[in-house]
Amino acid sequence: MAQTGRPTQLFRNMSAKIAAIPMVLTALVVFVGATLWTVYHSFTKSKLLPNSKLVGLDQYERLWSQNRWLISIENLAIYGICSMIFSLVIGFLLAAMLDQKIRFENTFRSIFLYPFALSFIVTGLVWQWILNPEFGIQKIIRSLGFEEFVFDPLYNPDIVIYGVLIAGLWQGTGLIMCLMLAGLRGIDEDIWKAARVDGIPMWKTYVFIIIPMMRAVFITTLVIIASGIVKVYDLVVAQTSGGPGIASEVPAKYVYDYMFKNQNLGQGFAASTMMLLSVLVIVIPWAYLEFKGERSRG
Amino acid sequence: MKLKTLAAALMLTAGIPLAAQATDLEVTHWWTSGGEAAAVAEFAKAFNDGGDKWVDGAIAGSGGVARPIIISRIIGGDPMGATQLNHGRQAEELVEAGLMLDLTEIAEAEGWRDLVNPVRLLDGCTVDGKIYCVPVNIHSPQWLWLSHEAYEKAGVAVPANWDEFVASAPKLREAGIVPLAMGQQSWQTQLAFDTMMVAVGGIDLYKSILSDKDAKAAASAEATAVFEAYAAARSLSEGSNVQDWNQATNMVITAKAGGQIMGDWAQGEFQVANQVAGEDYTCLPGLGVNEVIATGGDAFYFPKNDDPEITAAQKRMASQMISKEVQVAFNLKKGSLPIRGDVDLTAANDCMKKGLKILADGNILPDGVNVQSADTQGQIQDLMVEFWNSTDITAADAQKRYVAIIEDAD
Amino acid sequence: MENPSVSIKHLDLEFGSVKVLKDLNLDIGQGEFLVLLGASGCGKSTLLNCIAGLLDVSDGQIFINDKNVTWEQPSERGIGMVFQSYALYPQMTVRGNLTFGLKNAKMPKDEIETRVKRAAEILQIEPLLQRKPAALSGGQRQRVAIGRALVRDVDVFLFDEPLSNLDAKLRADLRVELKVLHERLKNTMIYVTHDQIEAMTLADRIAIMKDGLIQQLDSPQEIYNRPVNKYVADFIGSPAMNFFEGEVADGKFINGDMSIDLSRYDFLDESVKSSAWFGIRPEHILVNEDAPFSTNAHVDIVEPMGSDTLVWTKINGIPFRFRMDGQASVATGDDLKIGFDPKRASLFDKTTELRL
Amino acid sequence: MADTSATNSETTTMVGPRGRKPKRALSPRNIMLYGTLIVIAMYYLLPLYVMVVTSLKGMPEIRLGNVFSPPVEITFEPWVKAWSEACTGLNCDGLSRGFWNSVRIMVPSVAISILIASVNGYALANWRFKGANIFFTILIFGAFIPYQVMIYPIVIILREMGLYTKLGGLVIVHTVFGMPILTLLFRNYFSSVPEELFKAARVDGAGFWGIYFRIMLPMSLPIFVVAIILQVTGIWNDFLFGVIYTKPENYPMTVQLNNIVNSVQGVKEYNVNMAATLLTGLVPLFVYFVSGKLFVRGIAAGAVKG
Repeated sequence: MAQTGRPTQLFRNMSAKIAAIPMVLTALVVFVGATLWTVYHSFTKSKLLPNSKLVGLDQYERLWSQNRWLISIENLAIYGICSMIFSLVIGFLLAAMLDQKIRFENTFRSIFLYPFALSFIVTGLVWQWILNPEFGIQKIIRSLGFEEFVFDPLYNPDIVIYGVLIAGLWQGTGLIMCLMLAGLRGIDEDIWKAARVDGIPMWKTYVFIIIPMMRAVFITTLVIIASGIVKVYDLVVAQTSGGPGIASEVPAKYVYDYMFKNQNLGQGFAASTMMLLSVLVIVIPWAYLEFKGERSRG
Repeated sequence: MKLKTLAAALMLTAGIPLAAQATDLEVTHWWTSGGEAAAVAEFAKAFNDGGDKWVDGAIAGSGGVARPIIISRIIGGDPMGATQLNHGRQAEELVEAGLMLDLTEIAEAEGWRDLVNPVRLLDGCTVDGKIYCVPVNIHSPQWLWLSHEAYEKAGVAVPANWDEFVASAPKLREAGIVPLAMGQQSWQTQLAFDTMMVAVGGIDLYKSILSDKDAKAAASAEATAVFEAYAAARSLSEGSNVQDWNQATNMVITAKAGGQIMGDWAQGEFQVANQVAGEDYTCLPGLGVNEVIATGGDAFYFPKNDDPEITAAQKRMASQMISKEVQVAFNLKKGSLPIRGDVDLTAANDCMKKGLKILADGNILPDGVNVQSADTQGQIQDLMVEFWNSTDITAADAQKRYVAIIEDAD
Repeated sequence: MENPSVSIKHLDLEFGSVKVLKDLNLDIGQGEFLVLLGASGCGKSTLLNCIAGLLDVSDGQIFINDKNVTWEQPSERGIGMVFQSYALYPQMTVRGNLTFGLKNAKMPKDEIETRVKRAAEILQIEPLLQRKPAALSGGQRQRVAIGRALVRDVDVFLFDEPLSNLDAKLRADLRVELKVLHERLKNTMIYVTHDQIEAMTLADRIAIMKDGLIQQLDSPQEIYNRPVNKYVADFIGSPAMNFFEGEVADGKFINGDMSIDLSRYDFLDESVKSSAWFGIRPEHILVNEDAPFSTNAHVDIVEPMGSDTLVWTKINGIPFRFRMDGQASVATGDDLKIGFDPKRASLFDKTTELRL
Repeated sequence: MADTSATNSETTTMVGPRGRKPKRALSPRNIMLYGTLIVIAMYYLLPLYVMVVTSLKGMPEIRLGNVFSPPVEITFEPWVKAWSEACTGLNCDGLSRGFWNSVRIMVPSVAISILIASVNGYALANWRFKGANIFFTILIFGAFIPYQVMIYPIVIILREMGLYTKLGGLVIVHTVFGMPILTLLFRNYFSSVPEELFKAARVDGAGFWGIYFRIMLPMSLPIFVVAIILQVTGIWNDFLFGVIYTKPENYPMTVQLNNIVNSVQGVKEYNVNMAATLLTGLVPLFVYFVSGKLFVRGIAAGAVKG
């Protein structure tokens, strides 16, 4: 038996390795290769076409002196933090409410989740229409007799990002609710019983026992929300086009506009590299914790 | 397949002219409003009549949306047959990268240099002495469009210049009319600013800032006056919650707004709405103050292609676009001025005639789109749209930032 | 029963149209260890949950220490509960698990400390107090789960199959520990299990349940020796009781040409005459000894188990098993003389399956 | 003790609380709970309602009324217009063209991306090989990289492959960007399949593909349904890739929707816009409502375990 020629390291699990080729290519060529390419070119003076005229940190200096970029960053921060908090809180509360053995659970769940099936373009257009002060909510409240009522988030630079947030939450919380509900359902019935026997009020059970037990669910959910926030481009484009003025600009749009519209690739690359950097700042500590945890578990 | 070859062979032997060889050319452009679409249809009709096929690749939204798509396709190795681009700085790098078809041959054969008026338009198409695009029209952004109906309602006379316009604004407000319609897209606010620079600051200021990129001029007292006037105009547009320029134009057409600062392409919209210049609306070039127009305009580029048949068709399209009949048909619909001085425009309306006269008098300016890089333009647009929408920013602040952009301009 | 610790009166429980518990009555004495035994789906866990207040009853009443707790919250019933899956709070240390309920009830700190100390000492989990449940073995977790009930300092402990998730050896160890615990604490304990060994070893009384009804409530001995019906007889004892079908008449049980004299059997009613089941436990078979009833048997299969040996044969064509000493030398094909004392047998009515 | 279940309770009268604890249907808790749920449900339903009523109104009615008022005169004109007449530039064939483009993009993209990701997830879960985790980690990190960082290099890659603006190129892009989440989904699901099953199959001599097709595939219908739902909605709803990596004749429905809504000719026709918006949303909505239950079940099985 020992002489039958042990397959070499390379050919062990050959099929599995072949099956993983698309993943390896994607990981190396697109995710690593393309990213490095972009990062490298962010130090160049590329305009309409990429070139290799290195200019050091010029693009970054300019980037951080741009009011529009600062506003974009601020908007992303507001949108990101709010949507993380609100979708987790709302999603969890909805899930907890649906978990109370209520009637029509399926109906409610379907209602909360359906917007997730719709695109950001659709979402943006619908909410643009509802928030339209001439036809939408503002007009209705006014027609009820509150003549001075003002609700025009899409036309008020100070709050426009919250107008986008309303639409974003409408689209996304259903999924969070579903994830949370699945997490809640995965919790051992006996834990609830034990807590009841211990006389722990429901809210305390949720806060001190259930939520800590759902750590994995929360992390998955945060991952999903975070990658959703990165995508927040279509929604802004459809709903406000970055307006009024530049009040609802987001970094993704800055990148796109500079790369293509303003024909300043270097600036676009620099901005996208900054986006990448801020993502890494969040992701690396998380990944470190995750993987460390996995090692000690395994 | 065989039948087709046979048919082709037969046609060749029968001596049917080469032009009859049908080639599909995809043409991308961002002319999607009513008036614009009607104008494009003229190009398509002419091209199709010649036996070829115009495959329309309209991209909605402003040029800002469409240009990236067009450019990335050219760079991405899937060029369209022809595409609209503002000539000048935008296409410069594409030309330098050798991605555009050299039209010098037909241009010389047809004597474009003599036809095109003003000849400066052709300069925008020229790189290193070679011609790479066909200018198709002259567009001037410096117009104020006024609704007669709105002024009737408000009970004031239709203003004859910017100062009168500003003075009449309170009356319009009283009548529940927004004095100045303004779309929210950033290029519109920039257009209004450039226009006011001509009107308030004067032609020299405009030239030194835009063409010569003179930061000192941008910081001058004259420029400060422009910024102040611009800041004052902000309040006039309160209540105009529209995005697109043609929606803003529509506010003027329906007398919801008193006026709009917009390029002469707005005329197409008035035409589609069956409005008559001088009766239903008034147009004031240079805001009625300095009657000059910038000779910007649209041009068509023909990305290089390996297929000789397509190259031939591209050349056919190029020479068609510049031909007399097509120029007249197109520009009447578009509301723009033709690029050749030798065409008959008796059908032109009041506004167009004003434009033609200014053109004939030579009161022309270069257009920002043609002299500034897209990068600089983008920055100015960002500044202007932010300024317009947020009253927190003072005119002085905005000027300071503007000066910085001009200093950095390349 | 005077002063029962837990008293259940006319308890009904329905899930929709399914009746899970049917007019159930049960009194449990102070300090008694009562085991609810039955196959899965018999309603034993449901009954326990009703006592705990984790399920709302449809009808009837529950008293704990003479207090009507039918509508009380679980925490107000004076009970502690231990679950099959331990149900420890995974994010808290052992100490946290023990104290969470007490802290929540706003108990003074030193009182909590005393109780935790006592429980930890009783269960020998002092070294584990700072660990989290994930770092404990199954047995340790179960001890902590018991500890959580213990610190509540209540009179009634409820156990819901607490040992089912453990391996066989650990289960046997903990069983003994539980018994010791009960001896020491003298609390009322209600214990749900499907394992008859646990039931037999731990219980003062066993309640055997089937289809939401208590079949028999008695001491383990009584249940073993005098099962009230065929179900109980069949359920208790391993290997299970042998059964013959036949007729009871004139003090005899007749199956085909086999006749068993029942004069030594303790009838509930001597005059009975009916079709019946005759049952005898495998361990009550005497081999090659004189017995009131005996017959010859041909050995079909031998299953040696070390401590004893299980032998399969046929009597009157009916499969029959009996237990022999582990050291007995017997092999397939042997012919043996086997017999038993009908006094140790059980007779059940053919139709009602009740004991005769 | 011989008497069985009988107790002395017969003698005591049943005093005090008995039976089910009375609960009022309108208890404060229920009012709060259902009240909140209904209010939130209305918030979620509102936009759908607005889309539907707006799309059934004529323009004059829209100008007079508000977005919430039901249509007085129901007209299907906007729907017809949105589907077959609305113009982008000279092309006045409505959304129908975009619809079929989307179908042509979606079907191969969904099939290929799921096929690759499922095999991949299976290899990662059951056939761990050296270095697999490194690539998987990169892949998961990739899900966080803003698309904008990669858009431009991908244009170059596709150009070199000769697939730029071709449907095939877009399929590749969708496969690549769908890979992280799908692989995660499948890996987690396959990890939850009992190891014994896998070992038993190996002992029986089944190889990589044998186990995949004969054991894993038949067991994982729910997760495939989830993946299909995620991909169908994701790809159907994609805008950015559609606009960058295709040309106008291949534009998917979302891009065309944006074009139709944004190419205003004269007045904005809100009713046509809303009809077009609804039409674009119909496919994912249909998929969602048909498979709603499986969707949730599948999420529970795969996504959460991560």
